[in-house]
Amino acid sequence: MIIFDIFIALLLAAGCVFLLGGALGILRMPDFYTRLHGASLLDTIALVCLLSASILYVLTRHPDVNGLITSLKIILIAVFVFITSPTATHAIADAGRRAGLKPWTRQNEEESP
Amino acid sequence: MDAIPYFIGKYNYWGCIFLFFLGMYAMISKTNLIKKIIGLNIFQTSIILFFISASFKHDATLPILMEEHKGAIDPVMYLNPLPHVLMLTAIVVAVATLGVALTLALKVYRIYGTLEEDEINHAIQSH
Amino acid sequence: MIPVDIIVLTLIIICALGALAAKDLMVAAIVIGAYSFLICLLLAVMGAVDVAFTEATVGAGVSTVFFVATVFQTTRRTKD
Amino acid sequence: MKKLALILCLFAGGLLLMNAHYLPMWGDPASPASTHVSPYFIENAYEHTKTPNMVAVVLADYRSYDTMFEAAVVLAAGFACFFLLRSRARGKKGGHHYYRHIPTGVTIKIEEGGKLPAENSKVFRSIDALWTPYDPIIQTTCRCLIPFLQIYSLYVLAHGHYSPGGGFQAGVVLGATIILLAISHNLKTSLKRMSERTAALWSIIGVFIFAGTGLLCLLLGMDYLNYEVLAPLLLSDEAMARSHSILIVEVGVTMAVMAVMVWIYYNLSSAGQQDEGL
Repeated sequence: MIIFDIFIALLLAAGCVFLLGGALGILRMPDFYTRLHGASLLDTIALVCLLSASILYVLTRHPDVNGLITSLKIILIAVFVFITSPTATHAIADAGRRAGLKPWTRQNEEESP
Repeated sequence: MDAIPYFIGKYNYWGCIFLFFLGMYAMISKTNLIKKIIGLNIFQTSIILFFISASFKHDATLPILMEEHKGAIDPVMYLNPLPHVLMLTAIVVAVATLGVALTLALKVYRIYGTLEEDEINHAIQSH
Repeated sequence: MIPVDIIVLTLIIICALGALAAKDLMVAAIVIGAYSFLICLLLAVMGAVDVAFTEATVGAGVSTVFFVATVFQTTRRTKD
Repeated sequence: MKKLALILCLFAGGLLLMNAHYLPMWGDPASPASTHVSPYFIENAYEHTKTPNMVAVVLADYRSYDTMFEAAVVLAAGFACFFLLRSRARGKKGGHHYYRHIPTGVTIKIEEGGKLPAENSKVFRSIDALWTPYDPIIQTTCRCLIPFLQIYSLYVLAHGHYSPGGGFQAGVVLGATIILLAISHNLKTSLKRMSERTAALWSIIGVFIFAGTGLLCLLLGMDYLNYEVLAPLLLSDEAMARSHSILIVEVGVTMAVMAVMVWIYYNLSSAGQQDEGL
């Protein structure tokens, strides 16, 4: 049982690290597209880590039918996030391109600091 | 009177009072109509927070009856359900009033072409 | 439990100040959506799950859409 | 004005803060709010209605007058938006129309007096404005998600006796699905699925279900909204009759809230014209 607990703690820590990376990416990246890229990808992988940690927690604490149903619900959450999160990212990036934002390059930066 | 538990024990009320007067100040002083409506929204949510804070009890669980408690129910075991109900209806009324307020702002914009209060006053007086 | 409360309450106050200080009405509408989500989190921490559910659907979902629709129909400009 | 407002708010806030120490400690089980009425509700809710979720019981049974007039307030807000904004005038500037050729995604503009494609054409589709994005990804995703969301909202409604949820939440989620359809496609698609007339009728029928349940109790010789007397009609004993009546009443609330949310969105997003949306 203690092995599972250590594994859950490791997954939670990995999720937190990924979330922190996403937040840092939003703050430090140079333009709109790279910020969106970092935030969306790292948020998805952090969510996978956190949800698998909670599935493990539920299955180790309640190894019966109720625990199985609860973990199925958590898997369903992950499925819907996998469908909707790339769509939202696509919509935001498309809106940015439509609004006329230019992607960042080194030449752009030298022209307009 | 010891100060530390006094501050720790009531910090929720301080937050509610701060949000209350923040919303009130925004409603009085901002000139943009949408900003006034945002102030109204903050005002409403602060009152919701205040009521829910009043319903909280330490060491109590959600107001959904558990299977093992169906014989004898101890009221200390459960949160107070009455403020939850009042605030649940208050939130839905809040979104209805928000719809009407935004409708009025839209109507004002259609007639005067601006959302700023001083420009609307100017347009009315120069008419 | 108490530190989570204090952190969320601080974030709520920061979001409220940010929504009132924004120079663009669209920004203010989005920040008020984030504010509603944080209020929902605080309500869930305090055990009012029904109210938190209502706040998540109404405050963060529908009322943000209403704000964005109105700002789209009028103007994004604001003086304060 | 700003200084005056600041001084006023600081003064009133200071008064409130000075008196805040009369408030009970946060989370005190012996505070006045949780010692007078609520123990009665907590102790008797399950016995009276056989429903574990006390919030649903207090919402739809003990304080049902509150909820009924609240649904009426929501209906009144829908009517207010309708009467303030709705106008028959067409908002089209210059009278030209935009169409999209579906196989290629090309947008064409047809001037006043030009030949328009057939109304039910499979190749050309009328769109709102020039900037309407041609986005199959978002449209397909939303079309796949909307049925799940609607089933979830019905689950929230039906399972409200045992878990958090109930009429208001289900109604708002159900309305949000139609709003999502209007955002991802356009307002015309959404109006085809649920027209304005349907929205108005549903909201009125929802409030009528709630008030009609109370009126039925009154006609059968009991107090208004006292569900015990409905037991022979619902083929159950008194406690189960209250439980079933809570579900009936919440169905009415769901219909009213859902229709009013959609109705207000229609009027707000198109500024009352209902020809082109967000």
